[in-house]
Amino acid sequence: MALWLFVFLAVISLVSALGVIVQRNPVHCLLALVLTILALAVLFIALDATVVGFLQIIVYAGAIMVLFLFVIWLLNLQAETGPTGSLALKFFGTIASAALVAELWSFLLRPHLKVKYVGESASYGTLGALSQKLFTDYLIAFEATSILLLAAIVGAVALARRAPGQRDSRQGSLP
Amino acid sequence: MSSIPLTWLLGLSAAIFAIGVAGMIMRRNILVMFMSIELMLNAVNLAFIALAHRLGSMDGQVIVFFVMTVAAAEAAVGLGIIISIFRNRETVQADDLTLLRW
Amino acid sequence: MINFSQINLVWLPVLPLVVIATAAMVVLLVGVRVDDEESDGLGWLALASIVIALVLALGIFGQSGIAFAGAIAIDSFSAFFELSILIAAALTVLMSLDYADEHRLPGAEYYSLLLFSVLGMMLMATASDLIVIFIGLETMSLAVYVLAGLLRRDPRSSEAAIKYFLLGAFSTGFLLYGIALIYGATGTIKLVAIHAALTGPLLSNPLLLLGLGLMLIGFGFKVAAVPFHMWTPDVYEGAPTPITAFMAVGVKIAAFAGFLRVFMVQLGPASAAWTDVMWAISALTMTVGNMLAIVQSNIKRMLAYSAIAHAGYILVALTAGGPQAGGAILYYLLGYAFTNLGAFAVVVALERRGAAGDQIADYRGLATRQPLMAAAMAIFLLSLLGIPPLVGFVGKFYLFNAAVHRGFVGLVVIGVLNSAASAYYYLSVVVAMYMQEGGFLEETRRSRPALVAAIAIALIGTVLIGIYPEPYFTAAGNAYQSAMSPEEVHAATAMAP
Amino acid sequence: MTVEIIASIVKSVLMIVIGLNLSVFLLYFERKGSALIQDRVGANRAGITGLGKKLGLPNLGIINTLVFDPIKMFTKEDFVPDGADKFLHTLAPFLALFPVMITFVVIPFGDTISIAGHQIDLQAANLNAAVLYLLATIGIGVYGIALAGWSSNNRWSLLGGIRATAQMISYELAMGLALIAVITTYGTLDLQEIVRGQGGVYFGWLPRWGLFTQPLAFIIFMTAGVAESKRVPFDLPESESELILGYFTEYSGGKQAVFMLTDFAEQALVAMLVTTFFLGGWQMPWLYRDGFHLPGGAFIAMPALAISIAGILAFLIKVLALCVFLGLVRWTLPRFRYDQLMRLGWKMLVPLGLINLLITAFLVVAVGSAS
Amino acid sequence: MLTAIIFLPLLGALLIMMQSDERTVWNAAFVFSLVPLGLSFYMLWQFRAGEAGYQFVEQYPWIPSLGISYHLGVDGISLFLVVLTTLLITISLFYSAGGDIEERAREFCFFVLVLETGLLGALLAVDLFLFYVFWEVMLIPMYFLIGIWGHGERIYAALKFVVFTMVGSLLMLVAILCLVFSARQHLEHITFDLPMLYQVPLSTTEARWLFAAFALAFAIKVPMWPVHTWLPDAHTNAPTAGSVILAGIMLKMGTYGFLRFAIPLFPEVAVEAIPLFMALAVIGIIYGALVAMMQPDLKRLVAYSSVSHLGFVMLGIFAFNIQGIDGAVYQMLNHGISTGGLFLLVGMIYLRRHTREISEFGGLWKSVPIYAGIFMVVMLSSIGLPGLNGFVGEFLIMLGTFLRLKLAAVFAVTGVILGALYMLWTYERVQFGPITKAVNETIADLNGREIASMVPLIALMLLMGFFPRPLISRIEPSAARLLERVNVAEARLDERRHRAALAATAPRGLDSRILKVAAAK
Repeated sequence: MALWLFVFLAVISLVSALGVIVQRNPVHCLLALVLTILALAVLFIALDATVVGFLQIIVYAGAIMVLFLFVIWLLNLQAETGPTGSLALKFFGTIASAALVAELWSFLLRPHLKVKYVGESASYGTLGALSQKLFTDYLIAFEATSILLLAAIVGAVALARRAPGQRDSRQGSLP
Repeated sequence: MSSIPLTWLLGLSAAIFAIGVAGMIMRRNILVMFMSIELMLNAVNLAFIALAHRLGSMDGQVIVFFVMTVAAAEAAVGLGIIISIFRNRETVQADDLTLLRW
Repeated sequence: MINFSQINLVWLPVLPLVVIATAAMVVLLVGVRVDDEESDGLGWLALASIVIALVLALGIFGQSGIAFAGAIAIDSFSAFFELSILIAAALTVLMSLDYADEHRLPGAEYYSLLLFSVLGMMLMATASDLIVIFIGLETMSLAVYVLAGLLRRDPRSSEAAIKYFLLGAFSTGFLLYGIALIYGATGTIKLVAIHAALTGPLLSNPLLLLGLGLMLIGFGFKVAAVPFHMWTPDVYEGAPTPITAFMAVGVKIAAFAGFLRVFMVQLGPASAAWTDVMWAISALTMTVGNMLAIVQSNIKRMLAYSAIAHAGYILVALTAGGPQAGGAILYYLLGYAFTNLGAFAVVVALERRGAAGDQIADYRGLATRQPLMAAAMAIFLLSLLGIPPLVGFVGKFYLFNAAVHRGFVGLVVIGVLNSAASAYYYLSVVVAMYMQEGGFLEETRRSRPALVAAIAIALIGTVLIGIYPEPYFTAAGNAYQSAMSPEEVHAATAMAP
Repeated sequence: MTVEIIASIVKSVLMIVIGLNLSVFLLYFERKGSALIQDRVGANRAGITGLGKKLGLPNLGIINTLVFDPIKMFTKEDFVPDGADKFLHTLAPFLALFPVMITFVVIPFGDTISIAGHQIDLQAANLNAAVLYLLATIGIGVYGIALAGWSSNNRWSLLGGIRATAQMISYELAMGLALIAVITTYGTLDLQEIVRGQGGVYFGWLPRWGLFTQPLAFIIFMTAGVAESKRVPFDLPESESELILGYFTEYSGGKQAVFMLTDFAEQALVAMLVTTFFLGGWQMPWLYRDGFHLPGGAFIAMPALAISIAGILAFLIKVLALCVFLGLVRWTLPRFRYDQLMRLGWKMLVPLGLINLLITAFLVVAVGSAS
Repeated sequence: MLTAIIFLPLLGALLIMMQSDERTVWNAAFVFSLVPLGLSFYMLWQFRAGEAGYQFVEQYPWIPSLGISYHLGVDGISLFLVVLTTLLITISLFYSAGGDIEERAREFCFFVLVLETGLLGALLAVDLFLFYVFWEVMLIPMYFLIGIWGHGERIYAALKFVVFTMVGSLLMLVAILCLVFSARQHLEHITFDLPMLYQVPLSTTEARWLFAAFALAFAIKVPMWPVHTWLPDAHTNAPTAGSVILAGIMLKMGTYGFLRFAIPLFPEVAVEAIPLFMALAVIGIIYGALVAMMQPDLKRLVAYSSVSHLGFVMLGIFAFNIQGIDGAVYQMLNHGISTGGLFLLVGMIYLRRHTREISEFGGLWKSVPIYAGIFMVVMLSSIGLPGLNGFVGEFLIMLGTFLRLKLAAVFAVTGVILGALYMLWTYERVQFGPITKAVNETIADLNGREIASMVPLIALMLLMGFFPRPLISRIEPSAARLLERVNVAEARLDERRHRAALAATAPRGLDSRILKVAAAK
């Protein structure tokens, strides 16, 4: 990957990530998040993780974020008018994250950061290689994930379903 | 690719992670808090991919696959919960949730 | 094409998991045709599957090996934790049977989610690879998030769910980041391989250290260690009481299963890096948990803080490390399951719809109105307080013993002082029950044999395991040993008496 | 190297031009074809100042649709409603068009040809994970519409947006399942490979098109594709009688034109995809690299260049035919109700897709993949 | 047999919980307390007088993986305490049945019997873990007894009692664990068995810390000044039977703990700590006496007198000679009997008047002569009148203390005098003089049951006062064996001090000079 591409993507993803937490309108936050996700997806692809990069777009941007959008609509969220969180909290949050990032960087940017290279096969990052791993080494994780998804579906339905006799506080907001 | 050092990638990932943490701490809108969590997960994904690339092992990518799946499941449940709380309380501001002492 | 022989399919060890998963789906399918008000049958179905899984899990004791390409560990460690989890689940189901009816919880979803979370817990207990632990954790957590919010008419319930969810997901982020960095440092996520890789210069690799720290935060949230405990009281108070019990016990056991296997067993060689931090966390957890428990007036909140304190006691042993500590933690968790579930079962029994009856003041005069219930509650509370010969005492004894033997006397002193302080709030309930008059009069209601059975079983467990702890403790010790690699077992036995 | 870059630029432009032209064709067909079906005249101006009529040309209405309509659209007032999110309102149409446009580049419109010693793939971008790319762009396509609906500050628009989003997401699933069955069959994510895999014949005479290899997937994909492009009978997001114009009610002028273009481009895209996956792409029945091998043993030799051109032609013809077919569908079927639409998607197509996938997987393990 | 003594009350307690009729409950409880009493007398009779070691030993493995066994035994120190326990419990139950406890009799009997199990177990356990278990077990029933059937600020008092005691005992638990850990390193196997642990050599610092923890736990229980503050509250607010058991037996657990555990386990530290403990004991004696004198409340007065009396016991123990320890054990018994008796008497009058204010009484001699007579005897026993039991104990203690530390003996004598002073003064205010309050004229004298509860105590006072020999002869061997350990330790300590003194007097500069030379080389 060329340096300019990395810098480009890094800037986009950082700026849009900041956008997520400073925008007042939830929809704008969401779009910023989508942009981050897309930038990262491209970065993934550039890092030879083609399949995962596309999955990132399909699953994250294409499905999860749309779900978020739906909920924003469903709840009819408007831009926050009042202050978003107390000043003290903001201050604390900024300090805390600055500390976190400083610590992480100080650790991660050390020159002697050693990572051993295992060896890249020709099929690195392809669907074939991914599936091969998925259905051998990670079989149990894969199966467990299916159950996780089932549980999540059941759970989401159980919660979002109205309780018998419960009425929605607002009527008829959906087609 | 070898032109980009691993540390830069991890640094980027750390920065995004920290932004997510900051959002989680600073924002009071539950939905935006949730989005911040998604940011964190994305940062994690980036770290996995970068490390996997450097290690030359596919494991990291497989894990990212799982993380995405889990994120999807989490989103479904989380949004379900948000809807249910909105139905009860008509708010998604964390500060308004004071029935239980926070 | 895929070579299936690589996978090393061994079915027997995962059979309990399969049973639970199947049962969850069957409950779901059957439940579609059942009214919410008549969910007893589903509960019994769930209970039956849990019992079957329990029996099957017994079969894993004494085996050793690794299946599914190193993702699943077949050892007594898994078996012991599975057993504890399943016992907790069985008692939870027993106390849910009437509760679900009375509060009109959606039966199919309730029981299937319960089973799903049990599955996640068992997966955490058996996992031998970080990603499976993670997925198990998520399966468990997601199901429990929903269960916490399942009292859909009660705003407190959904509030509990959202708080639990947000902070749970938040902590997941940390856990994952930790996993990522450890993966980077060692090049693998298989615990055994990580263990093997932890030598020499790697131990000071910043990636590893940072990863450890982040994972500590992640697990800290799940076991509700201070300062990652903020969610606990709110969530415990708002959730349906049987689920609160399940969270206080099942989730905690499972989280400790993961915590233990990752930190004590597999990252043991790197223990120098985290012992100090753990020391502080443990001391804080005990102290804050106990101090805040004292000021509570709601019994569920009180028990929540007490659960935090108990996590602190367990962390004492975790800080100490070593085989004795491992066995002690396993034993403690088993005993804790009985005791705490028993206490919650009594809370369930006294609670009325609309959450009346969960104030400590509501327990006034219980001893004269329902002497047996009061006696049971008193015994559970005394066990939590650590009065011999109940299991709570023996467990604490083992924990502190292990810590003393590793030289952590200071921490143990903090622990016992906390233990003494905890007398204040545990006994305040006893005071209300036995020494004060008033309280609210329960409406007459139909007898609830399942709930009574749950309390009785918990009582028997609390007393029996406490009076004669030897076999359980030995089993716990062996279970812990079985999770270690052979050379470590050797080293440990050389050191042990 | 340079040659390849130039080639890919040329191919990309070519592909997009094809796409746009198809859209234009569809626009025209929308006018004139519908009139034909409904037995009315429709667009009826043969030329400016009656010039065409004087020359004796038939009243094809080409000038109306292809010249005046665009002029009208692009000169109309660009109106942003009060209270709308101005930025998103402006962005939305392009957000909708962009993913569709970039999808065209992965579709192979011909076999590899060699020009001056360079092997040139007749596919603008040869991605080895093209199917994923496809799904990704389709997934992104939701945003333009969703945001258009939301940013207009109009209840009907929002409803249209919600409907569109839900519909697209739902049918994406069915589409994905159908595609997974296809890629399982061919064992690749590369569209060119998939098309190549559709060469040859069954039983000595039946082309091995996806249509015959994966009939169920074809039906699902076709249905889902129509739904994705929000055309009748799945046009609930923009159903005039209910929602005025749905998510682009509040759009006018050029931006509305972009939305309409998107619609038609989507339709063209669906046609191309169906062609690629199920109608053999650029494969002509019985045409091999050396010429026709007709059933019954007859053989007609052909030069390589002719074969290549025949392939491109075959592709275009199939796409056009499909476009016409889609137009016919659009003008002959009544609209669904929303719950029917959802039921069809979730209770028919998704289970069907799963079953199809199961059968496919079983067959692939038992027999081996098709390629 | 020891098992039977310990667990019969528990069995009784469980059986009682199944009864509902109040009469049956009382009778059954009485019977179940009588049986251990009989057994303990049988044990007393069978006890071989001249032997120092444990008798009636029972030992079974319990938690072998940690070297914990179910190990019981009785020796001269615990022998009479066991008998005292069974006796006082029987008397309390007998007395309480007569109307002192009116509600929730079943639970009352249950807790008293469980308490008996705990007390006896703690006295008879030879395994540290087992001891600790029983030690904590006795806490809870007492808590309930004070909390449920107490008066006034009973809940506060009960909680204070529990928290105080638990802090001490839990620290002791840590100390036990540390000790066992050292034992494991030294003996190469893990054990909680007391005789085994006696053999563990400890470094001085270690031993000091551990002794401190043990001593704190026992000192709280004794209670020694300044950790005595829970005692007046607990006593004042407890029901009569609770006070009797608390004062009569439970406080002895502290002193017993010193004799059995704290001192023999860490004899050197104990010897080092003599001045400290003697000082505390003396302060306790005088402070207790002075505060008792000021009390307007009869029961509180008796409670503070306990502080004073237990100070004597501690003094005797830390005299570390045969007289002192004999006297201490003897005084433990005396205090159990006489203070138990006093609490019973206070309870009786409280039952009649529902007040314990000394100023409320006066001239009771006239209206309740039997009561006044018995009160006199018990009080004199408490003061230590020659011929009654108290004298023997106090005399032996004084003798021992005098031999060890004359100054302490001098102060302690002050305590004796003060004790006589406030007791007699109280007696005067309560019994003599004119009847100031009209109600006091009409109160009934003791009934049969009440007299019957007092008779055994009075008999014992006289017996022990006139015939101390049979008791002393059984106590002495065990006390002597304890002293052996202490003496050895003392000798060792002296030697070490001597050496240290020698080293200190040696020219300091020499060493440093040598070092310098060495460094230069």
